[in-house]
Amino acid sequence: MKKMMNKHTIITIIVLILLYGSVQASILLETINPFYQLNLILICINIILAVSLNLINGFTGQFSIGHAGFMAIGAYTSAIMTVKLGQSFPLAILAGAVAAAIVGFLIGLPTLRLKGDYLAIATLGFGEIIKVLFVNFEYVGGASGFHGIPHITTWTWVFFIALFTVVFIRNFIDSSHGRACISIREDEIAAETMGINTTKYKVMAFTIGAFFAGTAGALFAHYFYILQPSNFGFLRSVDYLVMVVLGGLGSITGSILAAIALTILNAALQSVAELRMVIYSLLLIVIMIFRPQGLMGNKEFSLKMFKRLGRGEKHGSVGNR
Amino acid sequence: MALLAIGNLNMAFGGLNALTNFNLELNSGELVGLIGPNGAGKTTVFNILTGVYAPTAGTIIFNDENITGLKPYIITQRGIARTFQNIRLFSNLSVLDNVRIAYHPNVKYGVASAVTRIPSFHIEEDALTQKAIDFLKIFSLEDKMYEIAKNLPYGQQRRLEIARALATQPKLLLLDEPAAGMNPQETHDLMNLIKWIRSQFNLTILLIEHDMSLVMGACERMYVLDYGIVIAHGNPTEIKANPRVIEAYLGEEVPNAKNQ
Amino acid sequence: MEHMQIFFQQLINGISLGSIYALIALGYTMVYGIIKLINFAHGDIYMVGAYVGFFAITKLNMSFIPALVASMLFCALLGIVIERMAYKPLRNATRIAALITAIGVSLFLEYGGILIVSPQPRAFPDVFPMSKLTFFDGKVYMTNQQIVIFLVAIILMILLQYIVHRTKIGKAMRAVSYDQDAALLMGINVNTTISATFAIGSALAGAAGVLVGIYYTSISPLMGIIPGLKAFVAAVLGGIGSIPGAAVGGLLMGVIEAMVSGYWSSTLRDAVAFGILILILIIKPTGIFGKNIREKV
Amino acid sequence: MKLNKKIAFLLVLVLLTTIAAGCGGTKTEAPKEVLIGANFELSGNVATFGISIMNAMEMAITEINAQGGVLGLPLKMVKSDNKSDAAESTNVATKLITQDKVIALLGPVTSTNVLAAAPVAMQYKIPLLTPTGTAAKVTVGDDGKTKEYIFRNCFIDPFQGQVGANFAVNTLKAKTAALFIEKNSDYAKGLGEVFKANFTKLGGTIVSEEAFVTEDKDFRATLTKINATKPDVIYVPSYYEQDGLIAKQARELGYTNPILGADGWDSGKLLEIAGAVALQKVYFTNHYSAFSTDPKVSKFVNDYKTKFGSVPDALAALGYDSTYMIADAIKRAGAADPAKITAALATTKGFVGVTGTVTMDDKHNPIKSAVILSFDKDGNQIFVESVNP
Amino acid sequence: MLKINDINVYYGAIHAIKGISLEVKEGEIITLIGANGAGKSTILKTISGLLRSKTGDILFNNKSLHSMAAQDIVRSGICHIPEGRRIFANMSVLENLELGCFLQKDKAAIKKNMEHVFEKFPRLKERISQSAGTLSGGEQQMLAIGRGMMSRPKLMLLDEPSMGLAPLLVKEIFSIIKEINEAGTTILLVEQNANMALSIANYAYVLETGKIVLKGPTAELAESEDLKKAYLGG
Repeated sequence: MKKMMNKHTIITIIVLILLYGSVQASILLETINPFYQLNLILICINIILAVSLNLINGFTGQFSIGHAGFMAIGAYTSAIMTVKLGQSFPLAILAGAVAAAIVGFLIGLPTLRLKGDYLAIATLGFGEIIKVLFVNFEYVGGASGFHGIPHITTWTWVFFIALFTVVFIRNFIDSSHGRACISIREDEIAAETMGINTTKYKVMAFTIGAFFAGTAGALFAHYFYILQPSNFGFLRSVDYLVMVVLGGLGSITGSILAAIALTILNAALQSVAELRMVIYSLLLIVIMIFRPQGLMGNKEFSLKMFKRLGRGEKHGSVGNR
Repeated sequence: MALLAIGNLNMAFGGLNALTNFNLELNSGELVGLIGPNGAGKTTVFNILTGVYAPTAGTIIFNDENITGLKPYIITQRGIARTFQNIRLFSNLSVLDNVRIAYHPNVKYGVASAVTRIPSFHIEEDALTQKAIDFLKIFSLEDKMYEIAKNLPYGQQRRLEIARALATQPKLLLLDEPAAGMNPQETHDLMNLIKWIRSQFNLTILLIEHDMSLVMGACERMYVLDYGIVIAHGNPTEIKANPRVIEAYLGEEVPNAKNQ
Repeated sequence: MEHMQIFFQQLINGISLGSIYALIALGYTMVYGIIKLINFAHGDIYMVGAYVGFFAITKLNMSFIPALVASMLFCALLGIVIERMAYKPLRNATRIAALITAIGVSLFLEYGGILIVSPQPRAFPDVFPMSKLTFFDGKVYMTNQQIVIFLVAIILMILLQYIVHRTKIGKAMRAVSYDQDAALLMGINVNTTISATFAIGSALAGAAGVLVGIYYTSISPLMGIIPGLKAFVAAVLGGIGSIPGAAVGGLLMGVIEAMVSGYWSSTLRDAVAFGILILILIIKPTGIFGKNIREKV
Repeated sequence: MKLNKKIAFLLVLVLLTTIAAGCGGTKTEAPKEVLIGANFELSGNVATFGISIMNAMEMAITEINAQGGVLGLPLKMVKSDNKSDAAESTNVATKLITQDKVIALLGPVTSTNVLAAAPVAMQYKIPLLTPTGTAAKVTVGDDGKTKEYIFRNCFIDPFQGQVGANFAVNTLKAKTAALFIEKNSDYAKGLGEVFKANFTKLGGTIVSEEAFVTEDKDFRATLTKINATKPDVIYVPSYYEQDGLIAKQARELGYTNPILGADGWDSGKLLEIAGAVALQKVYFTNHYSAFSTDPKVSKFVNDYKTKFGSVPDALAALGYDSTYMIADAIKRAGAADPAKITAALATTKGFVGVTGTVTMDDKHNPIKSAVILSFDKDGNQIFVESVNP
Repeated sequence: MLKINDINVYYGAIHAIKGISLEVKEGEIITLIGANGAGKSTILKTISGLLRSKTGDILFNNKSLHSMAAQDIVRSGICHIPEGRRIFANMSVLENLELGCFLQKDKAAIKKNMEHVFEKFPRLKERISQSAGTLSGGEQQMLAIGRGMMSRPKLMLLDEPSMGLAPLLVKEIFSIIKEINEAGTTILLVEQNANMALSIANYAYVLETGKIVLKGPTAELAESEDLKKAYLGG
């Protein structure tokens, strides 16, 4: 325990409290512009999605592009819980997350035998199938959408759940189980000869990733009043994939930074609609050509990096442990 | 009693017979070489032994248990470890993590403990890390602990791969061309290291190697494989004098060679 | 007898749609065969092809064949430019980086297209007078357009088969996709060959675009997304990397879709298409004509 | 594992929050223009409609400002793209209201997106006028109460569906009908349900109910299936791109009976897509006829043609009218005050637009007459009959 | 004809070729022998441009190959017949041969070359339209050599032509190599089968872990005890 309570931990906790408090206070005092508030909430939801997708794509090395599908399952399940079954919000979030995790498990079991592009395409297919099934599911409004979802998600909810997600995945990664996942990314055959049941850990990472995508879906559903299957298409999955790749595969802080940056970029470009997607796509191409490993590579962002850069050192192994 | 007994192993890829009636026995504590020209089927033996391929026919008895066709991770947990011809390290991870991953099957804490960071997690994780560090000391890699594996010099990468394999606590270690790409000095050091780990860890070792000085100098016995068939086995002196071996390696004697 | 007629009508509908899928799938399969990249932008090249055909016919008053050729040439050029600018720098990067670049190129073509030609659908002019062949006492129809699509698709596939098997560049393409190093040793310029592959694949997509314009009369900048994905499924179905596979996969895909729509529900059609994709991937990832490749340990 | 990486990230967040809080400060300068927010589908799958409406609205704004604007100030439209996505519609509405401080909102186009944006307008008490959101629940909550700040300027589905069913039974003498419904469109689904209810009530039989999705281009398979049931009329209440294709493909497959549609059929592109032959015996309900001799209509049609090169469709006409309606309400409110504008919108009476004379009822739905249009041999729209509510 | 000056080649971290220099004179057969992993194939790959040396230079007829594209190296008259044959198994025998003279535009010359190849390997002519993947190992090796001959190279780099072949076939292949050489093509031969290689070559270099440990005229080397040592260890 004493290992955890070092100076950095204490500073982190203080900063977190300050951050949460200052935003919460300004919400209560109505000094924060609701549009910024909305984007802060969106940032937190996107962080959950990006970090959880990074567990699958970045850390375990399994190429998935169906994350929006799991998000949809979480969103719809939680909305059914609150709207149709009259359950409480926490229970609804949990139900959404668990439902997404179960589907993730069921999908992961057969498909994770596939590799690389093939897996990517299979997950893309699953994402689309989930979407089509919701279109044909009249109980939740079918294609026209699920209306009348209460507006319950608040800054407090998203902040703490995002924090929980980041801490959960960071702690998972920094344990023997997490290292087992990473070893699969590095070399699946070598991982097996180290005695690691690769199927188990691939499915585990996939299930955990789906769990948090479902959580994010539940938060999303209860913020935007309405759900529509077309919200959870291929392009939305690509949005999160881009966050993960842009931030760096295997970098939690990278995903967080990319989620923040892309959410802000999206908000900023709203008024130049016609150009927005063109700028976005060009940005993607240029970044991939000049920095295919993403902004952070598989490194974690830390203040030490600045210090080292200041001293003109190379940051060979910063934070990578 | 033999630690490992391979009986009448056959392996066919498509129509090609990579191994034909391959038999091999290893006694506890032996250091045995498996040699032969390129494409003779040596690595195939390793791949079948570690479960990467399932054999077409034949049985593998290890430690009185039939392990034929088991999954690789289970075979590792039964006590067979290996290294690879073309080093397969977890190249973006630190040296320490490479070894810590090898300890994974022995880890007792679950995902929940890992995520919640309860005290027992820290206790076990610290113990595990300490064990890994101690291990690295044996291989004089402790000062490179936080180095990323792919940044190590080649010789050290080889050593790390062996260290990592040993960390799975095997009874039998399979080394696939450990000296490939090494200079004579490194090869010499490696030879000593192999001999030393055998006694230190009470190991049985099966070695594939092209560097004959290493094989001849280290192994008590050796099997020579050519076209998937064992053409000879015996001690180094016998092997060196065996005409079939010389032919397999140097080709048929051409009597009129000097007439050129 | 009624049922038989409906069945044949669905078969004709499916084959027409399938011919278009097949033409698009061929490009996917060729590009994947040679550089192992899922070229997500391929469906959008097909869209560009439709627009080039549209402008060639309406603004330059070309007739069908010249417009088709113009569209194919333009798309071939576009394919080369995309390959050189976006994909070539990433040839040694990770697959995921290449795939994201492809998605980027796809979005760029779609929304760049919206900027240039507006998102409004355009109505493709009638190139052929409406008439049709009828069978079974006039109960089963095949329209002019369907016949043209089918014929053009067949001709192009024969032409492709000829290029790939009889010409020098075709042989180079096959050699590079089989073994890049060995091809280098033959003195084959690998970069040129890859560009040629993109050019031919894109030209086929361009042709498919013009055919679709004639068939559906309506074209829009986002029209490439769905057929692009479906054609990819068709390519996987046939065995990605295999040219006959793409042709058969495309036709099969079209027929399956028509049957699902005709006998079940058209809203489940996409789910069935992707369901087939996943089943194929899990049961026989190499598709109908693909070959197995073992990972070397 | 060091946690300081997280500190850095949090610093960024704090920074962001500070900026956010800073920008949130109120501006107190005198207004130089009257701001209206436009929340439209400018990208994504229904961008076609959003951009079409946007064009007509910008034309209207230019005209209004040329005539001196409102309240002595120019009218300015702040446009934002909701990507044809419900969540983004909420997002955009929030931005327009809280960031740009608009006093009224126009859009979105589709009922779904209006439903997503409506709670935001309700929360901040800003009037929202959708030119085209036809679903009944857009302006009326689940509790049956009218949503105070939400208005529309189009028929609701029940009205148009009923007009269509009556026309099918009384004028076309249809006994059997097939429904071909766009599954992911509230508009089409709503119309389909109402048509079905009324058609059955009037003694007709629905022999086939099929669906498609917006992205579809090939309807032949389903049409073959519908054709086999031999309906007297097919009801296709969608938008012109699909409608045109459906008409064309249905005719190719040998279907010769009437096809009935709704206002989504109204577009200059329809003729190009379907061709005149396919449009014979096609009827649709609409807000107005672009070929009307009314000078107001012909001026609008001519101006639009000059500017954009095509005949304005019903969506464009509704967008154009909605802009004038908001301007009218602001003038009548006499102040750039959302509450007063809301009150003025609610009491709109006898507002004359290109789509007819509008009076707002107590459910915030416009009361206006519908027309039924068809096509002549060359594919030009012809007036069939006019129906009053 | 070919001069290699002190080249160093790396595979990632592995220093595969450590400062090797050698020379091939016109009309000769030069052989590189040595155990597996000694770096023989690496040298051939560096000559034909599949790999690039970090330092040092390779001169062919006094022209540096170092920064030449692989297809230009082929054009200058070097043909590399790689280890494991690397024939295009998905194509017919004829197509494989046609690819061998990919850069040749003169149809008559191609026809002549092909006749020449069929003269040497009548068995290929019998299987002309057969898919190359269905050939036996020996036939595949013949095809690989035949394919190489199609470009009429001045210098032929041959990598392990005896690999995986039965002894009788090995003899046949080697006699053909000798014939090709006698017809005027210079040959750089890499072989594990040292005795066989020594029997046809004029001069040999023995490699061990990326270095030349022994060199000399083949007649001398065949007698040398050191050779056996290099293979079977001391």
